[in-house]
Amino acid sequence: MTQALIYALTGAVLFMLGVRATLLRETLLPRLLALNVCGAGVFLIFVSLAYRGDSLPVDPVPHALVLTGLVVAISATALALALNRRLREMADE
Amino acid sequence: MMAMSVWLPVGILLSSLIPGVLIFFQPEERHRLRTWLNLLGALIKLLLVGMLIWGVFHEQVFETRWTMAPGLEFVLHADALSVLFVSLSTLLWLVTTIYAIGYLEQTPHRSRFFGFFSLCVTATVGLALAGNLFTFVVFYELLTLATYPLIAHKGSPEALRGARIYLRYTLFGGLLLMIGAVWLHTLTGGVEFVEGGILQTANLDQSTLRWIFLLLIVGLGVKAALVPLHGWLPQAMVAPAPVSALLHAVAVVKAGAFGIVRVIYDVYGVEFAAELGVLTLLGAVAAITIIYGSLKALSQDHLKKRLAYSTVSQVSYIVLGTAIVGPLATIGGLVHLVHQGVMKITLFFAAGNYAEALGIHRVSEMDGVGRRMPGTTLAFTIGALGMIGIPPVAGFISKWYLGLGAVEAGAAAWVLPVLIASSLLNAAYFLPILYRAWFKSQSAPWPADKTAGCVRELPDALLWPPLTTAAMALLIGLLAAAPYSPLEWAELIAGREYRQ
Amino acid sequence: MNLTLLPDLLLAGMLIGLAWAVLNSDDLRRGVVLFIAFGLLLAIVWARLLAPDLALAEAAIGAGLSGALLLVALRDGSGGDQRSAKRSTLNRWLIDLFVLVMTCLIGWVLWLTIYAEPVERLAQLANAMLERSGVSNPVTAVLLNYRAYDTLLELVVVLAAVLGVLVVGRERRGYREPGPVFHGLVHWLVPLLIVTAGYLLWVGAHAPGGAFQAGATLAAAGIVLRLAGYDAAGLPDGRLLRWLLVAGTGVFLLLGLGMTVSGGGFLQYPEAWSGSLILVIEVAATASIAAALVLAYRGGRSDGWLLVDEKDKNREISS
Amino acid sequence: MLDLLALLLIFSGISFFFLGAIGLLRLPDLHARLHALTKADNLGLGLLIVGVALLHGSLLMAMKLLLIWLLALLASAASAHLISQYALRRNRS
Amino acid sequence: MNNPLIWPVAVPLLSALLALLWPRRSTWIGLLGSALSLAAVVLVSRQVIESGAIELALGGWSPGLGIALRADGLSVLMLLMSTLVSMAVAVYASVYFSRSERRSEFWVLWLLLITALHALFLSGDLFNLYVTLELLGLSAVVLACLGGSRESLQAALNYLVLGLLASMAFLIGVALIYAGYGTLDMAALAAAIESGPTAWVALSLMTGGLLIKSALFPLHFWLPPAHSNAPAPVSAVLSALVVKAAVYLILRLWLALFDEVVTQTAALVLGLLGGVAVLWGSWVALQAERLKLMAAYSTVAQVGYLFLFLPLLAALPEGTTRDVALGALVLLALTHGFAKSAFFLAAGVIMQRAGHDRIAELGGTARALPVTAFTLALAGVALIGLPPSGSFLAKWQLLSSVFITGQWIWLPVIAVGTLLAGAYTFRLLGYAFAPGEGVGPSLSVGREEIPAVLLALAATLLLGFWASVVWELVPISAYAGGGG
Repeated sequence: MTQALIYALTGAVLFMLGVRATLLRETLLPRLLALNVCGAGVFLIFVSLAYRGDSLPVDPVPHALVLTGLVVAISATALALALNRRLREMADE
Repeated sequence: MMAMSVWLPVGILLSSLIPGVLIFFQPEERHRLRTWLNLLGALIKLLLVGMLIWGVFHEQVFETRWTMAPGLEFVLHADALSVLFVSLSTLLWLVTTIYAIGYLEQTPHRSRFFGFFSLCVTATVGLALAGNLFTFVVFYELLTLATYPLIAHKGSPEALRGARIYLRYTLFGGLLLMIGAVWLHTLTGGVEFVEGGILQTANLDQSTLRWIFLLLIVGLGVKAALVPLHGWLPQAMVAPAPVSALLHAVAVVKAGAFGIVRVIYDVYGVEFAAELGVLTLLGAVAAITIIYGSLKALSQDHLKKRLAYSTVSQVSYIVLGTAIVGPLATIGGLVHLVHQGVMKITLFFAAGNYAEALGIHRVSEMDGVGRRMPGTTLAFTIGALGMIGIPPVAGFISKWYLGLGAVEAGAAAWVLPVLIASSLLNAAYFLPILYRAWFKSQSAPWPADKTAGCVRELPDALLWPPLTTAAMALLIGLLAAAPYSPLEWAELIAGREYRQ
Repeated sequence: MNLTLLPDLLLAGMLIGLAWAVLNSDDLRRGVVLFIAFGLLLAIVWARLLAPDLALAEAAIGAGLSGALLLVALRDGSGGDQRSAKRSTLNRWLIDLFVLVMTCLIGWVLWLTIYAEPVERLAQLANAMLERSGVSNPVTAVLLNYRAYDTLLELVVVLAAVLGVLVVGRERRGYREPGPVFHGLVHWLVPLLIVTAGYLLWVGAHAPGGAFQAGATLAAAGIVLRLAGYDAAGLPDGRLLRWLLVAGTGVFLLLGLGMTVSGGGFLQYPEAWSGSLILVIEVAATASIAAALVLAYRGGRSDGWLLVDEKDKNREISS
Repeated sequence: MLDLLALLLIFSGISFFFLGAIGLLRLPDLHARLHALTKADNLGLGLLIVGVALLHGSLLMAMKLLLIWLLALLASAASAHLISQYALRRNRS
Repeated sequence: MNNPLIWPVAVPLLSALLALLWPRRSTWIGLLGSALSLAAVVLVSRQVIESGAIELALGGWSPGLGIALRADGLSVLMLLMSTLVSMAVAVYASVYFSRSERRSEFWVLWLLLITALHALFLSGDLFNLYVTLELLGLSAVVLACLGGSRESLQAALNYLVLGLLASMAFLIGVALIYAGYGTLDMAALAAAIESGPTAWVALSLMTGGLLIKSALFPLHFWLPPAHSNAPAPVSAVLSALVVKAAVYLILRLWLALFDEVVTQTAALVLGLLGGVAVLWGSWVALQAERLKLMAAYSTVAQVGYLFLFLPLLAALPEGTTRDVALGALVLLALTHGFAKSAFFLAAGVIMQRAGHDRIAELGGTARALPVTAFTLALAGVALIGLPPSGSFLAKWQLLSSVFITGQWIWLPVIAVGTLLAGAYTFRLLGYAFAPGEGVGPSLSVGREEIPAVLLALAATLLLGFWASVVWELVPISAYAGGGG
């Protein structure tokens, strides 16, 4: 169980680090990185909850949720990058 | 006849609402259709109100209920008091519509004007028929909404400014009324209008009830133009003459006064209100308003402004009558609701005619106008004499009953001086006008003479409405004792109120 | 100190350190590269926590494709809007305080729940129902059977995002012809990636893998192609592209509705068929995900995107 | 005995990685760094993989691991080439 | 076939896919899809009215392992609002976007947005809610930047980033809930959740995220630029529906799932923020120089009103009085939905005719566009809360709850907020009805003017006179935990 706790706490720290950077940073790319770190933190919490020691079978539900979350995260990242790129083009014009 | 008793109040509302909505969608140039819609609506309403009067006199119940929210019912209910107000507004609406058709000929935005005009009457009639406080608040706010565009109608900066001031006052008043109404509603679980009131037996905290009374009266007092809440009324006279006429005689000012009557008689109950001690304060405010309005009117040179301050003063007679406990004062106050309406509308029609025909806006420009416009000036004279309280015009009846009521209630010591002072002041600001009009000769050219070269002083649609209402003012004064006269009706109401 | 915890502590510490480095590097390029490293490290953590499906997905999507997207975004950005309107010191303090408090709170709750009476979560139920789900990989069972509706909506999310990319941007400039070495690599790599994608897709039913991992791998093939100068990156144009994007959601939805119409509930597969139905859905989903990711990499619509309309217009004129 | 050999291989693999990393940090110019990195990593990975295969002891797994090594070789060769080419071009211009 | 719950989600989704495949017919597909979604929602509503809350276990798995869709009174009301508003806006958009080259993308995303809204209102699973939130957020962002201007893109980007942060906060709350209670099914959670650190922290994280999305002061700053720079039909749904979705979720969480966890203090804090939002939003709306900006700030204020209900709801005992207050809250949300969408559509008509939306230069609008000016007036009536609009009834009940609970502090907030709303509405009407040449003359009533006026009429008349339906529906709950 201690392993699970270690990773869950790490997840919490990652999440809040991400939140902090999202709030502090001003430009898009760092904020996007921060949000992705944030997401990683949440995912880590989910997965550490699914882990119940090396001998027991893991809980597959959080794994599936995280997989869904990963795909959602990259979709959002792609969209944000596209918006940012268009904005820069407009600034150059 | 069951269905009849449910549908008649709704029908009375719809008879002006439907034409109003239809008129909105008429193109500007369809003058004839619009006129027909207006007159048809007014006549149907008159017919329906006739049926209502007959029914209520024979103690039939007319009631419509519609649940809008849990505990909130939309109730239209016809009792004697509502009939009094409904008939006044219906009759005067008809006359004013005819006048307005003549007055606004060839001006822009007439569809909009008559649309809102009809809505305004709908709201007034709704106020009259409201069977509980909730419904009353609904129509009270609707009235604000329907009159705002009428005041702003000309679109000039002064008109917009006047409308804005009007709105500030009335939205504020409506809000206070609503807060008071909700509060009372929460305490009692529903405030139906019942003759004799509902609060006496409700066993509620008296100081709370006093606070609520204050909220309600301040909310209503804004429209009734009680001092110091009267500031909007002189500003609102920038509206076209028919609007001013309706505003001062029936719609807005009367709605406030009517509301005060309702609250005291049918919510608190006049005796319970007196027990709470709130009526003394109200009476004092009314007295102050009466004197203050008259004093201000004295110093106005602008004719419509003088009339406006006169309204401030006169409407408070109604409040005064309500604030004095006793059937005679009640009768005086209630009958003045009608009398003041008929007389004041005559005066505003006449003022509109002076402005329309000769461009006269100021008292100082009126020298010799009686010879040029004898019909209009005759009507004006009757109205003015009635306001002063000279028999046999209707105004005398009101003041007489108020005086009697004061004596009956033992309040003669302060009411009679107020009545006398105000009558003297009335005379002081009306008689000079009459003198100028009839006995002085024209001293300067008319500011804008549009009727030069015409045989008649004005078109029929402008001349006959003031003459009609002036005749009415005379008749209801002369025939005050006849059945179905306003006085009889007021006695009926007072009888029912003090039956308990 | 229990020595067996050392590797875990080490991994966790490295994760936090890397995250800190990513978030606090002033050089964007450096941040992005570190982020990719962070993703790879995370994949190791997933493997450590017995989540191989996630390890695959993280490596392919989290580190690989996100990295590719971020890097290519660096390429077209001049970094023009580096406004550095710094927050006031008080604000920074408040934010730090808030972060600290929230971290402690979340950590406290996690501590409590992990050491509390073990809650019976869904693990047992999910594994017990595995026989009826038509697949033997529990994660796939959750994704495409128990919680298939989530996955359907997630495909819609992908669709919405890629439409956004298409609406907002135009395709980036292509790359020039690569040198011989890279060319050779591409010839090897692309077929290999495609085969791997197919394998991942197939194997997903009973072992780690599945539509997302396969889709990401396939997308990687597309990206490699584009880097090698094939600007279309293996994607068709016009109407076919639209069909490709719609395929995943469409097949999923229609099959689900088919179940409803034929008497079952929405997405309630007949038990005997569920294995094959899941595979069909996964194939379609793989295609759509791959297409969407490649389009995101290409950066927007090409001239061919609106071609469908043009053709229709021409037809209208000629008729 | 086999285990010991495997461990030895793994350790030497790791030390190659270590050396590569030191080279990356300490060497003066890009080409030299690349050289150190690719050489050390390829060799390190190879040793590591042989070690792991020995530990695991199954032929199928060994084949898979071999495949991974080959791919890594290919990738590192190509990427090292691309990087140095880019650097050359930039130096020239 | 006899459980219709999937159709409100499936119909718009299917239409979206078709619109993507046949871009040239997208307008028709979009209109038809909106209409069929309306039909699907009506089907669901009828069943809920007749037989109470319904549940659909997707895939045939028991809720918990699988995902359940649930419809009860609250969700049906929200569904009806969103589908009616979106139908009307769709008709408007068919004119607005008729010449745009992004027409087909608009319709696809539009239908996806409806899908997301419907899915959100029907979802009975916490993680599924996260997915629907993301879908809603992404499609809303893309729609918001269809205008293509720099401001709209910048606003959309900020909206996206904040939305992502908000979703992350929501998601970590979901993770903690799963950790503590081992299920994601909301009905099971409604029964299981009890006061404790897990519930506390999870609730505050999820609420925090949703507060960003619902733009409660002081987290409102993203809303005005995003809503005022989007194309008119998009602004309409953003303000009317998308913000409401977050408020709906807060209600669900607070009243059904966490009803035992919520304390009076927490509710009071949100109520206070709501109060500040009412005053601040109205005040800024009064200063606004642009019509759409004014409307956006008015949304900030109106959202504040919704939060005023929370401390009252927390103080009222469960039962009829609380249901009455809850019904009033929902009614206020619905009225605002209809009125604000009407307002934005009218603003769009004016913008297209006049080429600008500067309030001070709107003279002549009433003459050139009488129907649109009328729409603005009606919508304004509903925003102030004057009769006969639904918001009048709602405010009446709000005041009533204030008196019942004795929380006098809200009385001045409501009063001043109402007066300020009156001030900004009539300021606008004053300009619009003044003579002037700001807006070019129109030849006839345009097709695009009609949906707006219908929406405004719905807000003022329909929701005024038939509001009792709301109070009949609200007590029908799919969640055992509470009256919502």
